[in-house]
Amino acid sequence: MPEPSHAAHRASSARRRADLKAFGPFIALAALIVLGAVVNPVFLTPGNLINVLTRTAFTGIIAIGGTFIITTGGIDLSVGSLAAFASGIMIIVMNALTPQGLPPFLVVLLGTLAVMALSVFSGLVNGLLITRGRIEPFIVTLGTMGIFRSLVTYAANGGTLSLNTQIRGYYRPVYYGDILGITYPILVFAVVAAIGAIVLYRTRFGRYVTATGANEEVARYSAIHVDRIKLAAYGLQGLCVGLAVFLYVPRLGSASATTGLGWELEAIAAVIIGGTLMKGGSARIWGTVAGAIILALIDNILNLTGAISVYLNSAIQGCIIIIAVLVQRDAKSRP
Amino acid sequence: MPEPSHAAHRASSARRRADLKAFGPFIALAALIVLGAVVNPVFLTPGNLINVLTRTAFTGIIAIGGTFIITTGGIDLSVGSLAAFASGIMIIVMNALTPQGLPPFLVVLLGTLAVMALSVFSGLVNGLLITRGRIEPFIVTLGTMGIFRSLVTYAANGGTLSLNTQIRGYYRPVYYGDILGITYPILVFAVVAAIGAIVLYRTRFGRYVTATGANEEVARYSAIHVDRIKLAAYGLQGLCVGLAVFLYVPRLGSASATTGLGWELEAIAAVIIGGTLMKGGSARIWGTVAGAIILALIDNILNLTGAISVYLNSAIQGCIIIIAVLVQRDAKSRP
Amino acid sequence: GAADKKVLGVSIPAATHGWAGGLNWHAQQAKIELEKKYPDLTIALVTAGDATRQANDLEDLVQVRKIDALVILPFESAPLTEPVRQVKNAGKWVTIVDRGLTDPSIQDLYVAGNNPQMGTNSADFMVKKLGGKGNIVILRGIPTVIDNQRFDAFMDVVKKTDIKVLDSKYANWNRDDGFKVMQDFLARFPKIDAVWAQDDDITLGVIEAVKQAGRDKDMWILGGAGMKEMIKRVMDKDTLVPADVLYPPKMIADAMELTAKHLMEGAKLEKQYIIDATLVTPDNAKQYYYPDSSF
Amino acid sequence: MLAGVGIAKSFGPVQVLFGVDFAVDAGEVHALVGENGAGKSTLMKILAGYQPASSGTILVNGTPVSLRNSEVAERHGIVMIHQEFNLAETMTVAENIFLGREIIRRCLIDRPAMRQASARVLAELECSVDPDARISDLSVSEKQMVEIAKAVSRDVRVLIMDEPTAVLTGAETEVLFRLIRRLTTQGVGVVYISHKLNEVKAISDRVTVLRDGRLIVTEATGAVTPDDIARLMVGRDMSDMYPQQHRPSDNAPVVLTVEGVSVPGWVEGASFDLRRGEILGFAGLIGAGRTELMEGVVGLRSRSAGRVTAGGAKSIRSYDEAIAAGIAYLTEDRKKRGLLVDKPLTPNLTLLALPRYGRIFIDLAAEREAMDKAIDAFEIKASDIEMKVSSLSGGNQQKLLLAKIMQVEPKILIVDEPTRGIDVGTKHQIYLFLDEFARAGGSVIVISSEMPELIGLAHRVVVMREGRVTGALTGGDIDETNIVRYATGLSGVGADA
Ligand SMILES: Nc1ncnc2c1ncn2[C@@H]1O[C@H](COP(=O)(O)OP(=O)(O)OP(=O)(O)O)[C@@H](O)[C@H]1O
Ligand SMILES: Nc1ncnc2c1ncn2[C@@H]1O[C@H](COP(=O)(O)OP(=O)(O)OP(=O)(O)O)[C@@H](O)[C@H]1O
Ligand SMILES: [Mg+2]
Ligand SMILES: [Mg+2]
Repeated sequence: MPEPSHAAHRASSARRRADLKAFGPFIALAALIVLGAVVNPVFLTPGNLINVLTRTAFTGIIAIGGTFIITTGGIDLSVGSLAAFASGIMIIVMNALTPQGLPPFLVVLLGTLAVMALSVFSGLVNGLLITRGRIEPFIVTLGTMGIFRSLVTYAANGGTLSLNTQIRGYYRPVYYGDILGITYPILVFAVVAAIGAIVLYRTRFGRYVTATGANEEVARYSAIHVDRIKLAAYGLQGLCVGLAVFLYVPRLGSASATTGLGWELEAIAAVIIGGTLMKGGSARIWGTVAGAIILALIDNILNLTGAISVYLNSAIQGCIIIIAVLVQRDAKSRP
Repeated sequence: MPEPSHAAHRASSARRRADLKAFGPFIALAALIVLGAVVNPVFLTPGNLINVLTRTAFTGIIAIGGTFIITTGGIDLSVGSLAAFASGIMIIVMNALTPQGLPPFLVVLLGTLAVMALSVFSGLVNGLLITRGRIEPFIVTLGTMGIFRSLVTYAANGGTLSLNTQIRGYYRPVYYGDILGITYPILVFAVVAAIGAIVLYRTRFGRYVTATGANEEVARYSAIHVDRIKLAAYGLQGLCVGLAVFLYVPRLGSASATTGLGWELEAIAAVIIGGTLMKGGSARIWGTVAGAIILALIDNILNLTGAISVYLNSAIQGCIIIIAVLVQRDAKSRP
Repeated sequence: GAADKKVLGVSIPAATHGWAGGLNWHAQQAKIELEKKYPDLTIALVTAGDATRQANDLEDLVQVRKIDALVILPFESAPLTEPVRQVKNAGKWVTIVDRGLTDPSIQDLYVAGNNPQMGTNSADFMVKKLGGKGNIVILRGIPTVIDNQRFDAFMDVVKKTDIKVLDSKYANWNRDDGFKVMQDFLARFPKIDAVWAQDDDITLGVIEAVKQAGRDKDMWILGGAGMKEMIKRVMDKDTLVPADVLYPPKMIADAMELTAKHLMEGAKLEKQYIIDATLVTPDNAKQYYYPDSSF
Repeated sequence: MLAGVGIAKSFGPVQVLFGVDFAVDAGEVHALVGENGAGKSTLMKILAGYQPASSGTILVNGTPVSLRNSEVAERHGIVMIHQEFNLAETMTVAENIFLGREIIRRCLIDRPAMRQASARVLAELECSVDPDARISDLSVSEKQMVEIAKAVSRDVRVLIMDEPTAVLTGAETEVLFRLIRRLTTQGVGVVYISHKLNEVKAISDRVTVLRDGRLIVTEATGAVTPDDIARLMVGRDMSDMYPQQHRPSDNAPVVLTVEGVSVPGWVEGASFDLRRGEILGFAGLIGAGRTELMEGVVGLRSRSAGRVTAGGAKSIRSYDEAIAAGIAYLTEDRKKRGLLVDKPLTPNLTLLALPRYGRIFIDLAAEREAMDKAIDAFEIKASDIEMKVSSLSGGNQQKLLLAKIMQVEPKILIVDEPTRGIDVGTKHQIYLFLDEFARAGGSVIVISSEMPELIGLAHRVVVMREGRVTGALTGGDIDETNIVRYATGLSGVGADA
């Protein structure tokens, strides 16, 4: 091989390896789509795919925030509870504002602002307990997970908080509406993912998030305010939860103690399936997107067929998750 | 300060700090006991304390295994589901054996052996997927968590598996019996903790577990078979689940889809509250014991008072967990 | 011909506790029987772990399973009202089971369990047996509307008597939690005359705790739902479990049968079938005992 | 005893070793020298079973063996001390020393025995580290001593040392040499990798020079001078090692004033100042607290007392403020505090100076350009710009770290062991670089454990001992005897009576 091309060849082969790694989740996703199409041809109809993607938006958006958290080396178990709590508060706020004779637009806007403020604040509380309190993120968010869920239960008096039907009618299109067939939640999800990718890969903050997770001490010696970065990441996670709630409330129009149950595990799973490292320092936003879609597709595919005992649903789910990750590991180790 | 003592002082102060750190969970435990006594004098009666400790045994024993897992830098979310699955299989096995006319002792023994084999095997499956499959422990055990729970639901046909009443009568004392007022589960828990401490602190295996979690590369360079150590740790976790199941089944004599729900989070929380580092490499078995008891006491104290809205139970729980850990962090940072 | 082939969608909560397990069992049983009875009928049975997932399932049933009719036992009423309306708007027959939607105009058929009645019947029995006075403790389910309905109806009756409710705590329709909470109640209250456990899963745990404390002669327990073990105890005149209040998970099978009948035979149906929360006593226990059921 | 014949090694398409022959005999010290990235560490890792060779044969006592892993190598008595630390930070010194071969009594680990044995080895190394101390609480030099203790406490027949003295001071190096001599009399073969050529001259019997992955020569050490070795290494004549000293004028303005700084547990009331254009050396034995003092000065460690001012009136309290005041600090612990070893070169280079690459968005093109410049300016040898830092040779990592610090264009440069692991040729360039930096009006503080470095480079040397400044030397007073007197407490503040 002539000398000059040597270096070029080297670089490209390394890049190729990295690419394959990044493709892992997408390969798994493709495999799953093929599986779905085989199980039931209806799977590939636009109607079905749009439905699935629209649903994915909630946990998907939360998982984008989760990618930041996990990249800093943290974890957030409280997102599902926070979503429930924030939904409850949003409904209470909007229900309280409706009789005031405000235009519905304003009611929704104020409700949304309330939810955003609350979610970001809650995220920051998590962040502060972790950075100031020096407590393991797992414990802090396990604690706040219980706290948020309790608060929504309390606010709903153990029952359900339902959105005023009048305002609901106005607010409904936020979930069900679409532009050229693409529903708003899908659009928002796509935009959030794109912004997430830009923030993580192209901004200083994103670089600092990665550095913090890769080696906190090195980050500190590089004049990075590790604590502030972590705090901001938890705030960002809160923001993402707020956005998800904004899309979620018009769908079911209610909140209760069971709202958002298990979203935290789903979000974390999406992040990890996407190839972000649990130990921090390495992030893959688009992988997370693929991960979230993979999880939603598994549910969908299980609903496509009546061949499996309903008792075994989570077993199949578990198996597919593990296989999906095995597939990508395999893809990675190939040269 | 006289010169020669300079370095010595530094070293001893570091050691003192380490000691206080180890005491953290016990200080939190003591504080909680005082709180309990204030809330309701019944709290301190031997009857109540024995009840609580006996209940602690299941998650406590599982958390001892969890301490090993977390020390290697792993996590196991499947323990609660595995406990349910193993309980179910144990009941099926014993129910099948009873009509054969075997002596009850033998029936229980065979059931126990089956459970141990199953649990260890399941733990090893987790371990193999993690070490051979190179998949994040979080994903593997999230998957098997769904699988095990599905399997018990399937085995129970969605309902309940109940132990044959005849064998139940014989087996019952394993949970309810006592020696000098100390119930068997408490004794077993104590023994498991002691063995855990000896294994972790005084055997080669324990040392390797710590080294693996502290720095896998270094461990590998020290001729430690990191994968085998991890595998063994997951096997050990399985063994602990098996033991917990052995104590649990005689309590209610049944297993269903709800058995062991949430035990995984409880076990992990116990480990972390006890002072073991989530990132691995540093273990505190006795801290884990304290952590498990702290969690059980919180429940107990909440049940002993009617002053708090039931809706807020988990909020109080969450707050106490966070405060308990804050207390120890504080104790630590004092010179 | 193909035109006669019909699909009936059934959406129920996953088997995450005893009663729901019974529900699953009966639904699967009914699926097998109905599919045998009507060769042209396919039943698409899906289960969900929470309200959001159930809403997802509804979309999938309409979109990919192309159902003609839906039988649903909603996880919760309010959140599923809108998703079910979507199904209705897609032109499907809708049968609601147990938990009424917030907008009853959506349903074509309502097969109702009666949660308030369950609370009332339980309270009436308790008042009668206690002679209008005494100390009781309550173990509640999980914080949901159903639980509130039962609890509020119960309290409405009890409030008017001299019965003292010492305390109530959630036991999450879970036998382990029932055991735990009851142990602590027993430690806390030296005199308890009766326990309202509201659910037979919880009752199982309560019984063990009471027995362990050796206070099984001092109090009795009223559960609910009609678990076969409990019906058996009532039948055997167990003093610890003198009665049970029915809340049969079999209602799902009834609803499926009715809907299938309408779908395949065009049978005319009432708008509403109410399944009473019958009080089971030793006198009538035999007729509610299904030893083969998983619940 | 141990020999490699025709050892070649490639990482992917990059070949780093080309058919190298290397042998070490019983009882000899065989030095291995070469430029940064020449392949020394790689060769030794192959001979110690940590990496497989692409081709070639390894012989132990004349018989070909397959060293599948380090365990097998250790069974042959081959033990290696790595250039980068291989210690489990959360574990204690004794636990690390015996990791993988714990002393077992009645099925349990015999902790007292291990503690005693560790204390014994450490005492032999005249190292005062407590066997129960956690590794994370140790300084780099102490860690290095633990590494050495860990190696020599094994049943060793061939001991490979990859730059053991890079972070050691003269005194400790002496102790190490005594140990090496004792080992060789017991028939142990020692491979000694170092960039300190006078050490090589002093301790070794034979010397092998490696250049660009090729064997240049193996010679008896007696037959060559350090200058010869340097010439063989870099392939050209070496000019004078240290640049011509220029003294900054006495009335040059003071740019940094440090008054009574105390870092709890480490430093007590240290004061000094730094002038414009000055190169100020800091000398002291291991544990003198120089690192901690400087970290306290720049705000990376909390101070219990003292003021640090640089021009302005406000005392510098945080690293931010220090950076804003034009101060940059190069850490001595590059693996733990200096570089993100799992990341590529570019993000590492710009991490400290990232605000210069955009307020919010990072200018990737500018970053790439800076990387290219740094590679040229600091001669960083990387086969692929996308490779992880951990795949760089030790010396090249150090160059990258230096480049990273320079990205903020500091006016005051505080460098802690700046030439750790740097080859002679590059060292010379770094000296030139520091000198030019000072000439151009910058000021430099150099902490170094290499006495000649301080003497050759610094205009003034401050000496520390046990957390206190014991004296300052200027001009002709800067020599080894004086420094050692102050460093050991024979002269200066708090001198032992
Ligand atoms: N894992 C790896 N992947 C790719 N290249 C590597 C890897 N390890 C080492 N190299 C390359 O091999 C070459 C030789 O490195 P080595 O560490 O052996 O040098 P060295 O002689 O020890 O240098 P130094 O004096 O700086 O320590 C370097 O160019 C380095 O980048
Ligand atoms: N985290 C720590 N906890 C306790 N003691 C420490 C810690 N870090 C360092 N020390 C001690 O502080 C003292 C000073 O540290 P250090 O050896 O880095 O000083 P130095 O003058 O920079 O020496 P060196 O030449 O090694 O750089 C040492 O005795 C060391 O044991
Ligand atoms: Mg090297
Ligand atoms: Mg130092």
